[in-house]
Amino acid sequence: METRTFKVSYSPHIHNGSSTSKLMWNVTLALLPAAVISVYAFGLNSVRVLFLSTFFAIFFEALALLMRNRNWKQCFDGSAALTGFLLGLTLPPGVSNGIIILGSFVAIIVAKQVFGGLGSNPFNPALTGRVFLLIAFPVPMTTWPLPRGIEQAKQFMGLATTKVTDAVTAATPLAAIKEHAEKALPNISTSDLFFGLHTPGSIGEISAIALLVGGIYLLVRKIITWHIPVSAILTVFVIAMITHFINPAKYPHPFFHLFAGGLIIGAFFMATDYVTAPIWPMGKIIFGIGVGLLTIIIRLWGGYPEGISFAILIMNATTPLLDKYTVPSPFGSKTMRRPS
Amino acid sequence: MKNVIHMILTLSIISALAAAALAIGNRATKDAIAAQAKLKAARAVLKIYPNCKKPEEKQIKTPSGETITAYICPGNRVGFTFSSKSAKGIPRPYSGLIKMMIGIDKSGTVNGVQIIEQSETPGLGAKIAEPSFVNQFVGITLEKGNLKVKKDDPSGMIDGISGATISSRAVTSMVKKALEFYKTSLISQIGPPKKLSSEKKEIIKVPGKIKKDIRNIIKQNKRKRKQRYPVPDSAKDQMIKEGVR
Amino acid sequence: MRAFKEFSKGFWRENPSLVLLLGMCPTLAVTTSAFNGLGMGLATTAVLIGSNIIISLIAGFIPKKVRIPAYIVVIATLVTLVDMFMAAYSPDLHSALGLFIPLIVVNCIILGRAEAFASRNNVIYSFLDGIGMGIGFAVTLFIVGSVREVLGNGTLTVFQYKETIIQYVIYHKEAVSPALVFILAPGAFITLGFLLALKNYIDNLLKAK
Amino acid sequence: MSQTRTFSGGIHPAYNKDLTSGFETVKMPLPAKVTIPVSQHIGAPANPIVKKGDVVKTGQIIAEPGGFISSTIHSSISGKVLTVQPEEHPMGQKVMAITIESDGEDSWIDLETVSDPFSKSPDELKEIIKKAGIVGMGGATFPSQVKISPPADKKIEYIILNGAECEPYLTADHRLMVEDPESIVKGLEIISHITGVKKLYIGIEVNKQDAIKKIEKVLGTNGTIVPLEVKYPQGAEKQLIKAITGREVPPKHLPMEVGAIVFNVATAAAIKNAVCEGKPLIERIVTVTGHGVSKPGNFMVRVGTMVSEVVEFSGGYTEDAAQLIMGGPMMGRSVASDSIPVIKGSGGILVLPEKEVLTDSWGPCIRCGMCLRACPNQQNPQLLGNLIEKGLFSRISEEKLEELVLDDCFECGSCTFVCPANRPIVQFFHMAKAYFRSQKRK
Repeated sequence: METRTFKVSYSPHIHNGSSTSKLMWNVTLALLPAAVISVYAFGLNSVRVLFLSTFFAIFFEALALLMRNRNWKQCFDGSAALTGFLLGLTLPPGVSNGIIILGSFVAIIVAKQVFGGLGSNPFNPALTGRVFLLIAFPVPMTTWPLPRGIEQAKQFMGLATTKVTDAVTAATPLAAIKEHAEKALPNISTSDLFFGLHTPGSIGEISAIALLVGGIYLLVRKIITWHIPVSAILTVFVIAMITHFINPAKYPHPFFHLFAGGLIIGAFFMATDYVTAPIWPMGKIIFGIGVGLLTIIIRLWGGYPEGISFAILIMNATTPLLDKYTVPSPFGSKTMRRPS
Repeated sequence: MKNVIHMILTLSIISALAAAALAIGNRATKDAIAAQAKLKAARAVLKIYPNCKKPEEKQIKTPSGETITAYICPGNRVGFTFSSKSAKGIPRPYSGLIKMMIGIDKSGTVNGVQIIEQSETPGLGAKIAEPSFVNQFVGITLEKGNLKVKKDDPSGMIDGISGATISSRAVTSMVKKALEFYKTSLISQIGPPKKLSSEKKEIIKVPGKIKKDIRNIIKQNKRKRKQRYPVPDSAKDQMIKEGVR
Repeated sequence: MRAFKEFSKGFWRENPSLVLLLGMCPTLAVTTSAFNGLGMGLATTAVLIGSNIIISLIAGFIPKKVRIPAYIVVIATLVTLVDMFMAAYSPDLHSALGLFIPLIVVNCIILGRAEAFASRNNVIYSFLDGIGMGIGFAVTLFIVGSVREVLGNGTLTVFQYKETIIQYVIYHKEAVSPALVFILAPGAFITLGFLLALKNYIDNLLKAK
Repeated sequence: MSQTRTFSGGIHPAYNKDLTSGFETVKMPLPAKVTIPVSQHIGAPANPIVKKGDVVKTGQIIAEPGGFISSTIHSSISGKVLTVQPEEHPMGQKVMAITIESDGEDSWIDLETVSDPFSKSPDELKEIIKKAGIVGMGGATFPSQVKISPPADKKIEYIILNGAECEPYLTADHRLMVEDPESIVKGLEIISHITGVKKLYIGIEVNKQDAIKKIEKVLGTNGTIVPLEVKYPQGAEKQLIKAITGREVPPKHLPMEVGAIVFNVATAAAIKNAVCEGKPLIERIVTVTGHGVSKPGNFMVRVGTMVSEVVEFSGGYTEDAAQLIMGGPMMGRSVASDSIPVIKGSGGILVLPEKEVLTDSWGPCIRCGMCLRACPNQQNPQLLGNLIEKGLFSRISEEKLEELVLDDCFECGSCTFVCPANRPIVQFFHMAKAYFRSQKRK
């Protein structure tokens, strides 16, 4: 009998088959409904933005990996693509190509690779990119073309760029409320916000229902847990309800705050970013409440009409602390008699 | 003990020398610093009225009680500084204080506006100091035209700076208040118009470049008006049009 | 030979901003345009040279225990003088640099050089050290200011005195919208961070040779 | 049947138990030669008392316990001692082992059978168990006579038999419960007699319905069968106690701290064999399974038989067999060669084909928190894994370590199983533990 040698590896010898890139692509998949709605609403323009942001995110990731002497093929692991895709979804549909590319650069190089790449970045890269652009280019980043449906998309074929600059612009619902709530409030219907076919806004944030579909998919697949989205949305809802009861003419009803702006995409897809969110359940709940609180404070009393990006980035800074102070007691330590 | 005395002595000598040096420095620069402060205002007047080389100066009081200098130029034209705190009812600027030099002639027409001090966001609100914005006020009176930013009131005459509505609104309101102040109280403070023999019609020479600027702005505004405000087709569009961005 | 070494070390090897990371407050706060950076750098240089000379002269007479207060008095006097002269003869720069002129008093470069160098070396070396460090600081501020101004405003102001302004328009704001963030505070951090990275990168290249 | 019970955390791997769970245990013919290591248990190795050339009988003691926590070793066949020298051991390293050549007779020593074990005093029974070399057969191989004699100040309330067998693939305990429930129950009663504890429980995962029914029939009202949720690591001692009694064993403490003692069902059966029939522990059921063997099955194997022979007997390897694992896929140990003996704790021999062997490349931690949810101990595999990977563990102080409860990790592998970045977290823990042990020794 001949002697066989066997491969040696450490236990366990089986695996559930999950992988980082599968997770990332799943999140990207969950964002697709929102992307489809945006293409319906903004036409080829949104395809342009999403393609450029995603493509250049992957490109910069490969570049950075090369410069860091890593395997550049890791740029296809889905994390860069997800960052780029998320960034694209937070931009207004009319922004110019240069701005998109700069956003991808900041997101991947400045916010992620400079800190050590995947798993090491303290702040959400896509949001860092977006906030950088918002501060750098306030005018283009707050110019919102009106969504004009599929008919317009047909017209855009062939001469998308010239049409883009001529697009009709308008205020986002949140900006309109911020300027003069009394005049604007009666004109905005919640169902428009919910389905998102008529309201101006960022590419990915207009349709609440599409985002909810994606968010529920993530919850069902257990890719994210309920703690962050539920606590963030609930906080916004409760505070919006209180202010609405105090002065209904000035403060919109809670559902308005839920479906307008980027609360849903932020709470489900950005605040839950693994790398930058706390990992323990209690920390996640505190994190979510913080995000909700800061969002609604900025919306109601801050200088900007929308505050979810800032809220998430600020809370990202608290993640290490939350991780440290919310560790649940390990198995059996409750039984342990403490000598004191 | 000897050490302590040594220390005290050393520090005293050094402080005394420093005080002496500062006194000399202060004397050397005092006049120049005072001149600079005046020069700044005078230069702004000169920009509005290029041939008002030697204006008559008069101390006047603003509605909020501060004392400012009015520069009275030939032709009964007055330049005076006006800040965002000089009158009540001016909306707060985005950050800090805005101070401007405004030139008004006896018919109550704005001849020019110069921003002397401001601390608005660079690149956004700071654009209020650029000619393309302030030259919009040239020729405006209280009676004709609606002194409001278009974003707040579609019939307004002033094109706000995009992304800096708050700053534009503050300046527009300042001009309005300055005109009101001119009418209600400034004229009485500076006394009746002097009749000078040399005074006939003084032609204000607008430098060629500014002329060109103004022409361009007018052109641009015409184009913008076309694009920005389409005919609304529903109540919602009406709302959106009035909205901010 | 040593004289040259003391003079040139501030340019690169011991650059106050990029290596010693001293004087971050003016580096970040006033470099909104190239000329503001340069002006701040030159004002600091003037104070630095003056303080280095005076302190190297008087260091021998000052008791150890009161040396810091004595240095501070000297530096504060020099700064106040610079402040007054700048207000008198370059009011635009003075208003742009604003609060940061008096703050030169607490700029770590000056006290740091006084304590670490001038009090232990003779006048000539202290003078050369001050001039070298000052130029290194001014050039760094000028570079930070240039990058920020070009990226954030599209212009490059190299000189400004009374009515004379030398300003190059790098690109037109109407055609390419500049990245405002560079004029704002975060832009200063980003710019300085990239400059630091660039310097370390070059150093590594030189070391590899 | 009452509701199924469980603990929090844990994972649901593919069980693959139907490969062998339906096959009755086959008694393997006597091997021509056995190699019996003197260290088959936790604690000090036993001291050999035979030398080269001695003739031994089946069941004869060939090594005496080497300390308080140690166990007796017996010859598993009759024949002549060939060598007493270090040999390859399933746990790696070379360990002193006694090789015996079979004479083919299998002539036993005189067995002392006891018809009524309950007439004997607990101390006598303990001595029998010690003599018989019984150790925990679930894999931990803790000497049973030690476990059964708790210190006087600890009050024991529960005796729990572990029939969970949560490791995927393995079915040795399952077959034992189906085929010989009487021995298990008898063993349980003997343990109850020794310790004087009346609360008896048998925990069985609900995917073994046939075993539950059989045991229930034999057990009657003497004890309680607790159906457990099918989840890994349900059979881990502390998790089992939590599931059955609701009590959590504190970190760094033994189960007796909360008044419970846990035995594997196979251990209970071995105790019964030792007490009633006088048979020492010289054979056990081994599951040979995996897609790398052509005919998986359960075999009654004498201790010391070579793994290669067991696999040969079951039908041999398939062409693409690539990985040999002693034990289950979660906690078993991958070995390079199959010329190693079966020992008392070997419940399974798992052979994986090429395509099922995992890649060993791994990526950075993305902090997804999957490992935290999987950890049955609610520990912090994510943080600890990262610290250890970056070499920071040498800077963690002893107190910090105590707080992080690294010692309490029993390397169940749940965290690594779920890690999307494929990080070898268990391996990190293993390394860190070894490091701290060496530090303590200094």
